[in-house]
Amino acid sequence: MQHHPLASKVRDDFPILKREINDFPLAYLDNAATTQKPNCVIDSLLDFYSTHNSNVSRGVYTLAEEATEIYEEGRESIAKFIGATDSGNIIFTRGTTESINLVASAWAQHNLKTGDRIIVTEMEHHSNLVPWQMAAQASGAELVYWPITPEAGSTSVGLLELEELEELLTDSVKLLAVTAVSNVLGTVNPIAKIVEMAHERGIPVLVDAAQAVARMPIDVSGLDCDFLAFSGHKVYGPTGIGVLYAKKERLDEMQPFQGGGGMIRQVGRQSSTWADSPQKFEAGTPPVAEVSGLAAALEYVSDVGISEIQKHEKELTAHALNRFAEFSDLELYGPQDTCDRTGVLSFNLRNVHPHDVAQVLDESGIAVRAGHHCTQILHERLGVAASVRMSFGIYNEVSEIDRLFSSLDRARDIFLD
Amino acid sequence: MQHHPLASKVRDDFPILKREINDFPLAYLDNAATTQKPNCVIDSLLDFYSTHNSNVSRGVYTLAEEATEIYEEGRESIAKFIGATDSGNIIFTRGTTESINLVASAWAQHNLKTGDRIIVTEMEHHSNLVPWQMAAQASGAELVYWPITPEAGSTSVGLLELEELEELLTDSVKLLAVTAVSNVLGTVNPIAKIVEMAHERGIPVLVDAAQAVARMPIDVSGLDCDFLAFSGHKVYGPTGIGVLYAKKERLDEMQPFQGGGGMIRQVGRQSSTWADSPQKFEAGTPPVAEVSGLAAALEYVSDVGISEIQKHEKELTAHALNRFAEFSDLELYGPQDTCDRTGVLSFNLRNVHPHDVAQVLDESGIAVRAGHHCTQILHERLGVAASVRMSFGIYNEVSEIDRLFSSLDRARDIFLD
Amino acid sequence: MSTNSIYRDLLLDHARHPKYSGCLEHPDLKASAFNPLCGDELELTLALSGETIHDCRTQVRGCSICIASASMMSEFILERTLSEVLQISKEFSKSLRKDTEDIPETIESLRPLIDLKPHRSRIKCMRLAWDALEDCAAQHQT
Amino acid sequence: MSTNSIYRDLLLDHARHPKYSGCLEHPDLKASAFNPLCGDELELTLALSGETIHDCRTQVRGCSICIASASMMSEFILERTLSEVLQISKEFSKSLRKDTEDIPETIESLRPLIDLKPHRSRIKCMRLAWDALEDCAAQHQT
Ligand SMILES: Cc1ncc(COP(=O)(O)O)c(C=O)c1O
Ligand SMILES: Cc1ncc(COP(=O)(O)O)c(C=O)c1O
Repeated sequence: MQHHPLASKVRDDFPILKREINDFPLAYLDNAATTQKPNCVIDSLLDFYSTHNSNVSRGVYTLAEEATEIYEEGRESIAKFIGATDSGNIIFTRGTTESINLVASAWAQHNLKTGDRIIVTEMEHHSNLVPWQMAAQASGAELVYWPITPEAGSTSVGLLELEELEELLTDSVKLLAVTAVSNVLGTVNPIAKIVEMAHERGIPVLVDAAQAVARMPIDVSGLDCDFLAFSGHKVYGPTGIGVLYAKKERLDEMQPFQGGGGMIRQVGRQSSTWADSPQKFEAGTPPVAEVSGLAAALEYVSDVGISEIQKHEKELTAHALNRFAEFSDLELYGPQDTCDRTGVLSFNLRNVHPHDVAQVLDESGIAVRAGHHCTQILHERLGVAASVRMSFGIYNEVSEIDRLFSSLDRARDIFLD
Repeated sequence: MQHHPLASKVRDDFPILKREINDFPLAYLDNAATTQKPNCVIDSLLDFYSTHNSNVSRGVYTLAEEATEIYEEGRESIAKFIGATDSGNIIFTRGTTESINLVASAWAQHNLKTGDRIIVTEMEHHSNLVPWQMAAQASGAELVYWPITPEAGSTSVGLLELEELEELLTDSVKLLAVTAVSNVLGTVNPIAKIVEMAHERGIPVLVDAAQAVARMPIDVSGLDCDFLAFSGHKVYGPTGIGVLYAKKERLDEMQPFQGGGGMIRQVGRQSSTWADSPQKFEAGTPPVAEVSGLAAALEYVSDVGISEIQKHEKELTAHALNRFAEFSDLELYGPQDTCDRTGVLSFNLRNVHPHDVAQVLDESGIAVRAGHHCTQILHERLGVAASVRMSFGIYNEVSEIDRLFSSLDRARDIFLD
Repeated sequence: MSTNSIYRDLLLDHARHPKYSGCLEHPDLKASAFNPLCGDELELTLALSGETIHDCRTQVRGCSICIASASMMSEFILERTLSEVLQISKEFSKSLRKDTEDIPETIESLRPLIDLKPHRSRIKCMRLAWDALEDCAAQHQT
Repeated sequence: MSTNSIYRDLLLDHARHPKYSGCLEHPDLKASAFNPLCGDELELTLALSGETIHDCRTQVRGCSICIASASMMSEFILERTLSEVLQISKEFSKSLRKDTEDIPETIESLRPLIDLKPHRSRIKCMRLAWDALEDCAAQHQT
């Protein structure tokens, strides 16, 4: 068995990887859905709850000071991780979905009117589509779809072409919302170029970085994007925590999101005034323990090294692409070239339903996802209802990919006689 | 030192209570802000992340099945804890604040029009005021305040009187939002009676149970309330998790809250259809680990026994009330009788700012909160900008209350010459 | 590498060669069911004589378990009355609950499906055809 | 029971007997500051001759640290120009940051406050008067 140096270095940090599933060692290949947690993240939760737990911001006693410090230092380290110059641009949410809803509700709804357009792409996750549909319906705006490159089998599958964008960028466009990495095709989109083109026409850009943040360096200052959203649980951090980065100019245009404790300045009987950003957007007791866990996760990722992670993922992806090429009954979606994509690979085994494939793989301890992966528009475009998806994390090994391909033989045996 | 049997039984379950603050053992008396976590809650997080972690609902592999089971069983045990007959009435949120915002946005905004009224009380937390202000402003409705009983020093301070409510319940009232327990006055409101009166006029009632859930039995079926909200972190559970209970009839009237993965049925290019409740209201990856932690917390509370907890809290409260009676320079807000109140006691030391009191108490290891406790309207009514608050949990002891009163002497020494 | 599979012969037989697959041209009742988690769809068409189902077809886009379940259901419901099969559907539902242990004799023939109930994510696959059936029955009642 | 307290004599002197407390009747500049966390409020009134602050008053509803800080600030800013005190305010701000270690000599007299900076929740109390001052300076510039 071939062990990649990175994976073998980090595997011991992840307690869950010691599990056996149906008498096989767990091969966890569903990292696009959620990643596993290293000990340092679990320990940071444990440490918070057993040593510092208290509510933040409003207490003068020692524990409250400590919790507030953990919370605000978390904000700072997250800002640093994504290249934001000021932690005031970091809003904590529950996850990518809530981050995007926050923008749709606190910003877009107040800035859209009948006839306005929002550009989205055909490869967006429902979480980067439905909030815009809701904002559009409330305001009379409409969604415009930036199509992906056509024809399965052509050399450029599942890419976004900038010439197409050029055509779509009309005066009525008020926002462009695009994912940095497709959670199905694995496509890595040219975000910097996209932002540049949109900004030339004064159009703000929201980047869905849910899949990107664990796989490549993110630099919001360099990208100059207006909004960027991601989830803690997809970058080796805990559930229940997400991040919205918003530029100062956009923050200033935003109305409050939810109302309640912590986001107010003064409360009157019929109306109130708001705290400054980012508190203005963080009503209620925040997920303090989760922020501590996320900060630990990002520190872990930095220690491992984002460029190491990219290299590792590229190797795994290249290996998987080679293996796919061996089988004519496997249809792989998305770019075939490691330059255009990352380690999220969706496919179908001809004449076998994805559920059945995933079930058979599970019988050999291999965890992959089957379904539409919250991308019904994309799957419609691909002409299938569902697909099987494998997606890599820093602990995955080439041997696990090989186990998957062997187990596909079992699926063939069972379902195709 | 007098040890209450309950406190001495449970103290060892809470690792943080071993801390020393400024060379004194921690006396944690800020339980209304957030409670400490027993080992079983911390362990459930640890166990989830090191053994079962994966995304829920959409995976067929073993880990995903396990995580989904933990999540949905959590929903069931929470339903049971509050007396809901069906787990489908339980929506997971980030906390009380988000639960109330959910109702304000997904229900109230669609059911309110100009001239409609929402009854709130003068003792509400900002989280049960500001969302209604926002919904009212969006729809042209207005807030009507149910006043608390007047005159500091009168025998009935800080109570809600049902005769007053009678007058307020006019045809234009579309919702009554009331807290079960005041987070400042400690008042226990007659919720069952309130719901009954409102329902006689067909007016739905939302109960803010943030302070109640750790202090008294909750039975939504018996209460017959329409909505009930609480936070995990105030009932010995983790941060980042809250609950909204909603009646079937109300759920059927509700529009989606946030858009995204998991809450859809079918996504079209311009519009989508929604999943059934409760999924319809839970967009994005849910806080699975936190649900597991909350379920563990509620199991812990049930094991300790809610009636034991009530008894313990009553004893502590009675003791504190007696101590307050000793000092003429302490002004205690709220009911003076343990029948009307619970263990949340806010006060001021004459001529010393609450911040300074809390700071001096911290110097003796005593954690209390100073400020307006997210109740500016109430503090205005009390005629002060801020107050000091002590609030009890199951691990507090009479001796800790005595330590607080001794330390107040130090505050007198320092600030009053 | 060999493991026990949940895919047993009877189930696979039904999945590979589903009974009563397709659509009736002039059905008395018709309903579809949809699984939002995976996008699977099923259409059920029924022909009645009186209260009795005398013909049925299912058109399935779904996994082997969904197809097998539809096929087994079709065999089961033919020549039974709507109220009978509604009762069966409820019993089947109940037997799929985690805490149910005994399988009533009436639905003994559905055991190959019920045996899969530890796989909670597949319950919806098994139920899809029956959900459509319940929908048909509801239409008939109103 | 005895402990060291953060409340030292100098601070308490200022808190008990704040200098320049009250309001000027005909101020040249006036600003208030508010701490949303505790509801504390402060109003600063300044009298100028040219660019120089020749009189000032603060009206404070706040804690001892807030009062002491306003009192110390008042002593400090008298007979200085607006641009000088703005500079001082920035230095004070900087010295309150967690990672700052050295205190510039210019603000040495504010050390009793700066020493409290480990208590992060009290920073806003210390800054309230200075925030009002910065507001006054900003008004003057425009
Ligand atoms: C009565 C009451 N309602 C609502 C809240 C808000 O709860 P959370 O901050 O957990 O959303 C609190 C606690 O702060 C409270 O005491
Ligand atoms: C590209 C993309 N966007 C958004 C999301 C939503 O993230 P979450 O469910 O954590 O809110 C996901 C993950 O499911 C994703 O892959």
